[in-house]
Amino acid sequence: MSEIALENLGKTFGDFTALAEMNLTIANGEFMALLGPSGCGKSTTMNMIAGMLRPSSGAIRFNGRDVVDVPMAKRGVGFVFQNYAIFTHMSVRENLAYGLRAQGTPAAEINKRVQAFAELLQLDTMLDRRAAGLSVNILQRLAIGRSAILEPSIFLLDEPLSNVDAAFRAVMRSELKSLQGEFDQTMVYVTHDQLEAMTMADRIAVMDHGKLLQVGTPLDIYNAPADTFVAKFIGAPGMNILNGRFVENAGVVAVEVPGLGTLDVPPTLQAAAKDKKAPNIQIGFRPEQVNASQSGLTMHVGFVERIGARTIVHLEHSGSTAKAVLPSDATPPLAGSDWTFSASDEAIRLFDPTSGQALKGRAH
Amino acid sequence: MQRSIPFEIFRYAVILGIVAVSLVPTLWMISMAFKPIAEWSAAGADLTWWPRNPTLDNFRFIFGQSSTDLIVALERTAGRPIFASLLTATCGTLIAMTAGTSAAYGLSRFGQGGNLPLALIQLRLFPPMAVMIPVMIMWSFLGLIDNWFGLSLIYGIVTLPFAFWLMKTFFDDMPREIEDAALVEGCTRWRVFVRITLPMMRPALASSALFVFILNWSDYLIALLLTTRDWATIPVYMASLSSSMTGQLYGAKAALGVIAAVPPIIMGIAIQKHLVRGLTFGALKE
Amino acid sequence: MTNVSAMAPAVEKIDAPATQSARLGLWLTLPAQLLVLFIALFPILMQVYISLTDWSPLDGIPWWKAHELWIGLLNYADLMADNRFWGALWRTMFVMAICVPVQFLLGLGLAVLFVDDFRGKRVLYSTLLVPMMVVPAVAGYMFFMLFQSGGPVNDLLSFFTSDPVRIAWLSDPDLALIAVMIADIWQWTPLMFLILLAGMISVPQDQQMAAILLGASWWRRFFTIVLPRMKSIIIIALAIRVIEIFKIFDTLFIMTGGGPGVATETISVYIYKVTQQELIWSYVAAIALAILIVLSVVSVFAIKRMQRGQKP
Amino acid sequence: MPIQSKLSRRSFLASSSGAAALAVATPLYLRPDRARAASGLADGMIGGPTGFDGAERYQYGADTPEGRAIEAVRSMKDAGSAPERIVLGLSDGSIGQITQPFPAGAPSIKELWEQETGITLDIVGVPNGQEFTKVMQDISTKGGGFDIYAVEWNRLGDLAESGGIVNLDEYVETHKPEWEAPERGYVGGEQGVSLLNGYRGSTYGVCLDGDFQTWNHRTDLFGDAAEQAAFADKHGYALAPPKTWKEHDEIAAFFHRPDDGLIGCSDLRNQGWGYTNWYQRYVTMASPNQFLFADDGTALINSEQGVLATEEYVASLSHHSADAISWGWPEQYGNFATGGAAMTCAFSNLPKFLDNPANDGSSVTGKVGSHLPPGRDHADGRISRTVLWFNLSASVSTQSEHPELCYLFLQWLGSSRIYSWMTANPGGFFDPFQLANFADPLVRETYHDYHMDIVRESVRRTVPTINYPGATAFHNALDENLTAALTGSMSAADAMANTERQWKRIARRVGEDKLVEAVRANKAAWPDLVDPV
Repeated sequence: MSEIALENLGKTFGDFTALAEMNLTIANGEFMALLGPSGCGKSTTMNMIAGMLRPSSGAIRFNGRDVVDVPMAKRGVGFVFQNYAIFTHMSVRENLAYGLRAQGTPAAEINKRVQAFAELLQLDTMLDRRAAGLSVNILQRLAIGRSAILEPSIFLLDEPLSNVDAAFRAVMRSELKSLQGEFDQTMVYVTHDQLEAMTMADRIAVMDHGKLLQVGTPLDIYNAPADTFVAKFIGAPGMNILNGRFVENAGVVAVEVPGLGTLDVPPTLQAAAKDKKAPNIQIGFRPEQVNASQSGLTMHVGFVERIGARTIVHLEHSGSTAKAVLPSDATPPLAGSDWTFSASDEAIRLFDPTSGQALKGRAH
Repeated sequence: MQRSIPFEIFRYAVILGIVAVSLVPTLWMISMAFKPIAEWSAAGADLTWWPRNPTLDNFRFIFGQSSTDLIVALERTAGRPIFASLLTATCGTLIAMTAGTSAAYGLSRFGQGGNLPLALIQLRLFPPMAVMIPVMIMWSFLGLIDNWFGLSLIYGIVTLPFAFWLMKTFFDDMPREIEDAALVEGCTRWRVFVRITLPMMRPALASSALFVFILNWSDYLIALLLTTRDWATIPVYMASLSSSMTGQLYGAKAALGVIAAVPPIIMGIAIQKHLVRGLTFGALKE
Repeated sequence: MTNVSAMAPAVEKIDAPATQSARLGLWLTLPAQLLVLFIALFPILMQVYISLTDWSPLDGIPWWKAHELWIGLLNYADLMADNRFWGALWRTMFVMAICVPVQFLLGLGLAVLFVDDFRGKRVLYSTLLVPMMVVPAVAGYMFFMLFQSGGPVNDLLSFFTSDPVRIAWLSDPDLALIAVMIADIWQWTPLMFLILLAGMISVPQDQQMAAILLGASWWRRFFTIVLPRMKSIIIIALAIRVIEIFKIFDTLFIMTGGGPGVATETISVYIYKVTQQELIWSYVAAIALAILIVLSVVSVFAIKRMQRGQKP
Repeated sequence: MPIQSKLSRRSFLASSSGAAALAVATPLYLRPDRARAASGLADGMIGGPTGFDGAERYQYGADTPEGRAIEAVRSMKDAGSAPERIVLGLSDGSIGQITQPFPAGAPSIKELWEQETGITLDIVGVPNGQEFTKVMQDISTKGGGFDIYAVEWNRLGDLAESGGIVNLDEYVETHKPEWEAPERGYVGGEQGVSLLNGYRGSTYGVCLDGDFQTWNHRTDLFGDAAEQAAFADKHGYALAPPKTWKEHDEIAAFFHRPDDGLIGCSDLRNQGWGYTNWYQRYVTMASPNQFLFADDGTALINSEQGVLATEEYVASLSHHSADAISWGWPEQYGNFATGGAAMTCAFSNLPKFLDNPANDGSSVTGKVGSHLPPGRDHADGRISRTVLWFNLSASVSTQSEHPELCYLFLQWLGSSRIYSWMTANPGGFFDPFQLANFADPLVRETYHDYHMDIVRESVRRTVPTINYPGATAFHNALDENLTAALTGSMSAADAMANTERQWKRIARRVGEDKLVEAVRANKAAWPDLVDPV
């Protein structure tokens, strides 16, 4: 059981900064997802935790102890590789026993533990098969089992589902989640797939361009994105962001999107909006939270996508685009028509157009 | 990966040690090539490691200029043998690569020629010396003795196995999707092979060709038996570099050796990055 | 793991019209088939024929009339009792048994040292490959000089001794054999190194990382992950050298001519001498066929085994 | 030394670069009469070289072998039955004597032939030691690459049996080469001719060489007062070129100082060459000769004499280079040129090349002496013998379409006038062997007077090596066993016994009848000269 603390962690490769000033504490037993597009620095972070890379700056602490100088073999970290790195020239049993043998565990003990883990992971029927040619979900279980058998206090998983097709991914996600329940270690999970992160993680750290943007529970991240990147990255489709400017009418601030109309700023954000001096602002709302309305914004309906339970309406007007996701029982607007809609107060978010940062709301 | 200082020291010590030892014969050759005759001797007392009076005479000599020290006049200069080596090694490489590449493709994609792998292994395994009698008789019958094509042909045949194995490896590794896409667009298989596959295989062709070229370029035995005058290659010609005046013309031999090392080295540098990949013989395909 | 796919006919169905493809496949393999047939058919038939006679070009009759000197299997009987042939064969095997492992271990060791990056890697790597580029005949002359009793090798050895070393390498039967083996090791270790390095680089990095993370020491990793993963390429590298050393001739012949006596006479040198100097060509044919038969059996057996080994 | 200075490097270089230039020029066919008018031949001469002092010695009249040959070629030419060119296969290293003009002002032999006949002489170099191989390849594969072969003289039997070379009897009869002419011809007259050119009573070759192995020593070492004193102290007799094998071995041991870069004697060489030293020791074991085979074809080597000769031979390794067993003649010459040996036994051309002011590579110029082969004392006197070894002979290929013309070329080249002129040329290694050669001033200049007389005397003491069919196999068997004895992997007795066994097998293969006949013919050519002790 370990707590992982990253302090001002940085990594540069020559002129290229892969990671800068990463500060993150992962609690003991927590399932933390590092989420971001490729090249965001998440794998770099993970590899530094495992010890495959040496940080250029900062510290990595396991339970308060700096492990930067501890070689990776001694960190007690379990690691599941993107393609599992199963020793395909060995049998399932040899794979499971590999770490124990390396540590010089007595043979009897190894047999016992391997048997126990195999049963736990439902691998006991195939212990003596060669690992080459096993199916992906078995390989995944084997990869986890191979690390878990050493009872590492920290478990790192590097995009373990990226090689799996979509249909299977759902099955694997739940399997992984339940396995985490079994082992109950601190887990760091690297992914570029927000769905994986949202469904499995206790908390998500969203990263981009070597920077940590936001850390929070899946719901926090979804509901209160710290900036426009997170807002657009999380959700499928991501949040609609439109450029507008403040208009004040009788002490109440609203946002006018030029040519489209005006949306009211919810009361929680009124204060922040008033504090902001510059008139330009970005207004955001999730496509799921769009409703047809008499007033609000009017946009041109590009085309209408019906996908089972939902209908996605693609909207466009004078260079701005937006999407609306309607339940399938709602009547969607006709393609080619103009459609007026608004979003509820709870759905509205405001972002500073220069920094991209969200304006913080206040309870009124 | 983290490295320890002692390991680095160990690494450099071992590598530099081996490099130093492996360079001795090469350096000896280079040094010989620039030594005047008085310094050639490898006989004891006045062994010369490095030319005390470096000279280009050895190079001038093999290209037909009498030099002050080597009063021996050459009947044949090195020009023709160098040309013969270049031509026959190149044509031999072309023959091996053409036949080997197309056969490798035929087997890899269409499953034709299943007997070839074994036949070609046996061909390579068999000492050429043991078949030279019938080969000499055949070549003579066909008028191919001391003929550039005759030598190229036998080179093409004896190196065919390497061309075939290497190219088969690459074809087996090459994703089919691209070819399939072209097929769907209505290209014929032949067109696909010539227009799509081969251009994609350019690096593979280059590294295989280098390897085959080096094998042909190195040959001594076959050229010794199948040439007489016009197409004697560098190694065969080298044997004639001795004289009653001075004994073996080691300096001249070394100079020719230095020249002979140039083509493979240039080609090696040109395709250095493919060379390693090219030599895996497909053994690493998962 | 399909390295031996190189040998196994991997029949693949192609979606295009099957017959058209098959025909193209046949055409593509035709040149190679013809070349193999060309180099195999006549020589084998001719060798079978004359090996049953006592024909020598000195007899003054053309080879196709060799049946006038029919002796049946006598050449083969002679071969069984030919100490020089068996000696040459044994010597060739001995050279193989020493050179191949030495080249392998040196090549493997170097590959280990070269597998990750370090300063000067490219230069050192290129330098190590130079011996491969030296024409073997030239190497033969250079090694002849290097191994003279007053030559550079002894001069270098003299650094370590008080008296000048004056070993007559090429005039001593045992040392001459060692000298020709050193020449072969010098020339061909680079190829072994190149192939093994290619293999080692291709061992998946994540598997090695996984092993490290599982606490495996360098040695354990090397023997349980790296070497097993390289098995196929190791076999290929060894096979190439075994095949080429079996035919060893050029450098050796120039260095020693097979001498002193028969001390460095290998199969190829022996056949060369019988062919070129003694001219008993019917006997050479018998030797050639005997070798062909043995090699065929060995290679068929080896390929079968390798193919079986490949099946999961 | 005024004679030597004429043969300066400058003139040599000038003439050899001239050859290079001419080699690329198209051979000019001058009408013979006009060529003669322009060339200033001596009275009564119809051809031969011109343009230098003494050229008249090499010119020939109509009633000489050379003259008859040229006239016959011209009439063939006029009849339209002559080819455009003939192809001559020749060892690298000997070609220069035919293609390089010598002396200054002269044409080359090739030019002269082409001028006089209009037939191009195309010379194909063959690597040293590969002569027989290349010829056998051409014969057995019906390659037809050559009109004329040049191989070691003792392979004539092999080649004749193979049917690859033409029986020249008819041409000899017609064109009368006068090889046995007294004063000018072969040493030993008819017997010499039959030894060098014949096989089983017919002519198959034309000798082009005189490889009587001759002994050389270093006059600077032998003449050194300190060495003389030290030697006399040690052995009780004066230091001089050895007369017996015992003296030879003692002197060689005396001079053997490998750490100072000097070895006692350097004649012992690798397979195919070291043989000659053993041979010399062996044949002197009896008077007048210890033969290799008895008249009935029994091998005589597995005997007390054979073992003794072998033991001596092995013991002599101690005063040879440690590398001797791996050396060939190029190493031997190279070593002697750098002053690396006190004595050696080599082709008679060694002083021509190494005692040669034009050869900057040689540090023994002016320091070479020659002596007769060491001997052995018997009841009736001293027997000293050397051997004829290697010695190129030219033969006409049966694949040639113009055998008679090829023969005529050989008659022209191999007769005493042209041959003397050729052998004087330091551009190659064809050596004098005819009486006219030994007396020729130009030859004597190139080969040195001191050497020429010794060569002539050595020729009288020369035994032929094996020249019967299977010669190669016999020699190889002997060589291998001798080398085994040298390297200590076999005792001298075993080596001889082993050789005898192998020889018996070879004899069976060759055919014993054929062998007995050839052995007798060979024996007839052995000398019976006994020197006073």
